[in-house]
Amino acid sequence: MKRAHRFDVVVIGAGGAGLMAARYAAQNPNVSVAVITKLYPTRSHTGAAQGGVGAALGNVTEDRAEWHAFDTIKGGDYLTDQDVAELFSHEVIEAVYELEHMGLPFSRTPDGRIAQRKFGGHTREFGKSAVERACYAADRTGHMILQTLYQQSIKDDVAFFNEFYVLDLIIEGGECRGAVAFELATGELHTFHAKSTIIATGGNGRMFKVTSNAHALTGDLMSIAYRRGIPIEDPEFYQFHPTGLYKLGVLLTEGARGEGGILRNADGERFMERYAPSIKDLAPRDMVSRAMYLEIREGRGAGPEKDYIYLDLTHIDAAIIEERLPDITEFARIYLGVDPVTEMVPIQPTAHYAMGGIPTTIDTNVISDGRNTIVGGLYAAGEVACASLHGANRLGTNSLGDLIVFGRRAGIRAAAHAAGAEYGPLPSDNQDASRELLERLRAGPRTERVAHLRRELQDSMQDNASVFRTQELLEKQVGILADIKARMLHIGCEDPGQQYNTELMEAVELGFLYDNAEQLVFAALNRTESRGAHSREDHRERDDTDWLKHTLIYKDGDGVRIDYKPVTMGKYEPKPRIY
Amino acid sequence: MYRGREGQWAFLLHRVSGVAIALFLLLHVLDISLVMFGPDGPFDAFLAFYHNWPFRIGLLMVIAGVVYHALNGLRIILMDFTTWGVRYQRQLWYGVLGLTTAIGVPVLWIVVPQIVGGI
Amino acid sequence: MASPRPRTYAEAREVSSSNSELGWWVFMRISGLLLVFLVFGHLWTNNIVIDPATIDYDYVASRLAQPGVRIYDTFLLFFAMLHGVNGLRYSIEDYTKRPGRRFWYKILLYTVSAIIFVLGTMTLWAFTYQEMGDAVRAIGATQ
Amino acid sequence: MEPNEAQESIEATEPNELIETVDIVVKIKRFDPDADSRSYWAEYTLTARPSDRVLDVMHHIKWEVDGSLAFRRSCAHGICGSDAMLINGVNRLACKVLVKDLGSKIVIEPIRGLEVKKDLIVDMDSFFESYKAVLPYMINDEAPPAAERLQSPEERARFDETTKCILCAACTTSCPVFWTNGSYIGPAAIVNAHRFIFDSRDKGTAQRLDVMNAGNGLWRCRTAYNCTEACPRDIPVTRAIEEVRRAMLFRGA
Ligand SMILES: Cc1cc2nc3c(=O)[nH]c(=O)nc-3n(C[C@H](O)[C@H](O)[C@H](O)COP(=O)(O)OP(=O)(O)OC[C@H]3O[C@@H](n4cnc5c(N)ncnc54)[C@H](O)[C@@H]3O)c2cc1C
Ligand code: HEM
Ligand code: SF4
Ligand code: F3S
Ligand code: FES
Repeated sequence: MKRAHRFDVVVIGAGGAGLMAARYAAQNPNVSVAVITKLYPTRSHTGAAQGGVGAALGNVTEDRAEWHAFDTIKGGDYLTDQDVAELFSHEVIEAVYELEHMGLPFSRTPDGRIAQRKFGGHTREFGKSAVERACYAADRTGHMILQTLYQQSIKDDVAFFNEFYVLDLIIEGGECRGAVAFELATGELHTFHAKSTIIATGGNGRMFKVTSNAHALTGDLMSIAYRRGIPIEDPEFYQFHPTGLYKLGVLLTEGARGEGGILRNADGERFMERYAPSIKDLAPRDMVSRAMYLEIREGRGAGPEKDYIYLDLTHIDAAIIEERLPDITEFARIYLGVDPVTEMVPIQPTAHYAMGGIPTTIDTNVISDGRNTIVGGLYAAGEVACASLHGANRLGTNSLGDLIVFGRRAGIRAAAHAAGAEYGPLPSDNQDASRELLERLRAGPRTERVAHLRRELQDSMQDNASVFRTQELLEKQVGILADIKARMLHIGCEDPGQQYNTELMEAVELGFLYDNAEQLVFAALNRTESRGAHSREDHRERDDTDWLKHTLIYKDGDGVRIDYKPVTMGKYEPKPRIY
Repeated sequence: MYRGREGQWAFLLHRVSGVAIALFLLLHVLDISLVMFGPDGPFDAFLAFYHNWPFRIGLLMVIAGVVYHALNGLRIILMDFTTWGVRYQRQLWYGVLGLTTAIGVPVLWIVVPQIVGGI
Repeated sequence: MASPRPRTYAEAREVSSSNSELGWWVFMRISGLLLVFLVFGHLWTNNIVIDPATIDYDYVASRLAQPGVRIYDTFLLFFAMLHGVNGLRYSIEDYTKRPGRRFWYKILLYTVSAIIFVLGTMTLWAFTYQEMGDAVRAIGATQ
Repeated sequence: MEPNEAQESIEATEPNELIETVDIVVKIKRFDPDADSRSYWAEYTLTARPSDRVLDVMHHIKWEVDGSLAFRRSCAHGICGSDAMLINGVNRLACKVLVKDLGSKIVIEPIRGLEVKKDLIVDMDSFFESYKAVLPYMINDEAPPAAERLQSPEERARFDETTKCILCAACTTSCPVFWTNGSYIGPAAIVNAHRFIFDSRDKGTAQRLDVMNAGNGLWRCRTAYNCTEACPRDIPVTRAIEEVRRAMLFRGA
């Protein structure tokens, strides 16, 4: 296979965002499109999403895009850019219909329309009551989105480079000219020369010990962009979902509490009554996760290590559990040997979603500073990107919406840009950094093991930088990170082979994960307030006068540099977030 | 060996029995056609060959195979054309095995002494 | 390390020439149903009703002299041959990996079965066994 | 074993069995294309928890014993379809089967019928080629309405089960016909054709049936049911195959 490729548009990542981008780029007849992905497209983690995609179709009860925008902004604790939320809430409706036209098998209402259901934080008339907004395909909406989009890409005959790991972006003179990737099958480096490059590589949840994220979600491109001088926006806002299976992190949908599930501590107490007297177990994700953490910290956790909470469904009719929560019932039975019908399920908050990421404009152009300077030919969409739709806390169902709205925008913009642009000259040393990186890791002394360092990173991030943060904990974590960084110089590979050297890839991924952890910890240390998912015990209040702004964190030599940019405000003034 | 369940073994037995019967059929037509050479032709000599021990046992297995193949063939047809055929394919297979024995034993009761006895 | 057999469905489509599989599939089922009666009838008369050990030329010749038996056996021969040979073809296609070898196995199978089928049909219809017996005896007498 | 080593060897833990560990022997069929001309069996003795997934056990080997062991995985909870393997004689997802369900001896081989690239990694391209052959996408050239195309819940239910497929290949590589005849289109492709053939919004049935009617199409299936038993998503695969066959028999009638 030749190792130099040229495509007008190169998409990195084949999850919901990447495939959507590829599809809409391919609609432009004047451009060639390729997708590079480190997994086979259908292995992407979009397939794990269960709940649904929020769009104000109003198929069940009246609903309006404005209400959706408001919920998103309030859910994001007012850190959401309001123009983005407005645009999003309108375009997501169109995007959902387009998915339906592509064949997505949504569940249906009795009159044949797309079925919709309630979901946390989605309301009518600016918070009056819950509204059916989540469009769903049984309990596998993400799976169906991923499948449908992959199917479309087969129809459109999109070129795929499967099991190619992007290791570097080629950025010259403020412009992106493509990417360098490692072919897993052969161990060779490939250069992709492009006019437009779209980053859609998903999340970075694997920096935590307990996560709902796949092993592949190591924040690769957040790290690569960062190493290439692009800042990361709002990395301190990381969402923990309250109900992950104990130690595994496998997600149990919010629907479990929606059906009446109750959280209990070791004493069997329904502790949420103390934290959120009115809505109790159905409080927003960040609040519930915090309450669970407090219970555990105060010694009321269950189990031999006193480190989990129970999700109690036993009072619910067995038939309802089997019928409406089949997946999570199966997960609990298979993985913990616990039958939710008769036993309480051990759960823990699980690292779930990065609100922050590579900063982009509303048109998905990647920006390189606080003045919105655009990096030519570079776009980002999906969980990896931060247009700041989710602000400080994402609402359930808004991520899938994000993928399809901004994936589509990225595809259209990138193709339009490519159609009117020339290929910028390719620096001759474009593979050097990647080759050096791989050679260093291959030949390393192996006095440290990748798996051990990764585990230390994950454990310490979970302990010091997850649901609760204090200056002390974060500073401690800074020290731990420095230690890990130094020891990373001693890792190496046992496997000398070229073909399918997955060990080498894990070593590369560890470096990426490290960068993501560094971004999060330093940004969190700086932000001396509590907002959305970022909760500082030493600064419990939201502080709109000083902190109503986005973090931008840059790599600066061996350290970091932190900058801020304003939040785009609009119709809605910040108010206390009370549910 | 892949640890398949009933369906896999049903398929394997069906195929083996089918091939065995088919090969026997070819041979059988051949031997009967020797009749064309008349009473003093090779026919009777060929029949003598049938009386070989290995062949007799083989013949018994072919007969058992025919019974199984026929019944399982009916099972396959049921599965192809009815939804419950698929749903109860396992039970049907046990039925096939049961019936094969139920038919096979009396048949062998009659046939074995004949085949074995005609030495 | 190119494998000589088509590994993917797309490759296989290119080398496959016929679309008659549906027909054969249906035929296997219909013939199978008919064969239940034909085969069991045959076994009944030749193995249960009479002791196969007593079978000899005269028995066979006398049976073949009856037109009913001839017609019955013709059906049996026809369906069993087609059903069985097609079944053998399935096995050849599943177990021989090289397309070339597969082709020749099938040619061999078809040739042998065609010859045997012709022999079988001749046995049933080409002679009356009375005549044949007479003719043979006549030859013997002249010697 | 030191206590904190035991801690490291696990990710999954059943609370009731927290302290409990078992000694297991894991036999893995390995092959390194850079070094070996043929595959060989490697044996590992280790301690695991009854509630460990086989994937955890494999990670333990890769991370603590031999870094060169190669296999695919991503989601770790049975949703991405990366890690279908032949485990103790049956195709399963390594992330969806626990040590306690297998006993103290675990034998792991690559799935059959696809070319082995390295250890448990097989060539998936040819599998996806068969999938693509059935035109697995909505075919409907009529201009769509402004909102959604309507479909009743009953029409939607007609193809619900086959939408669950995660393309893990456990079915196709468990099929005795596929093992010996790699050009058989295989159950996974048929399942995905079913998903569209029975979708009331799709108009491509004729094309799709033509594809599957060809020499190595769905008439090759001998109803061995291994596919149905192997499917980690509990899709009634054989039933779907039979339904497509009937659609083909009675089409246009
Ligand atoms: C268990 C779970 C349930 C969820 N449920 C919901 C829900 O109900 N509603 C909702 O709205 N959201 C939900 N989410 C969130 C949402 O699913 C994700 O945020 C979203 O799917 C991310 O999609 P993506 O396209 O950005 O990335 P992904 O789908 O993760 O895809 C990433 C792609 O990038 C590729 N890639 C990564 N790194 C590289 C590299 N270095 N080189 C090449 N390719 C690379 C991968 O191969 C992959 O194809 C859920 C998330 C999880 C984990
Ligand atoms: C007695 C009644 C019979 C019935 C009901 C019957 C039925 C069937 C059926 C339905 C099949 C198709 C199997 C499938 O597609 O999965 C089949 C296959 C086959 N039959 Fe028969 N059959 C009978 C007799 C015979 C006879 C007499 C022969 C031999 C001459 C024979 C040889 C075969 C062979 C070789 C196959 C192919 C097996 C395979 O490929 O798996 N059958 N039979
Ligand atoms: S049908 Fe089942 S076994 Fe086959 S590929 Fe799909 S999910 Fe896997
Ligand atoms: S195992 Fe194979 S033979 Fe048919 S029923 Fe399944 S495809
Ligand atoms: S790792 Fe995703 S299915 Fe097993």
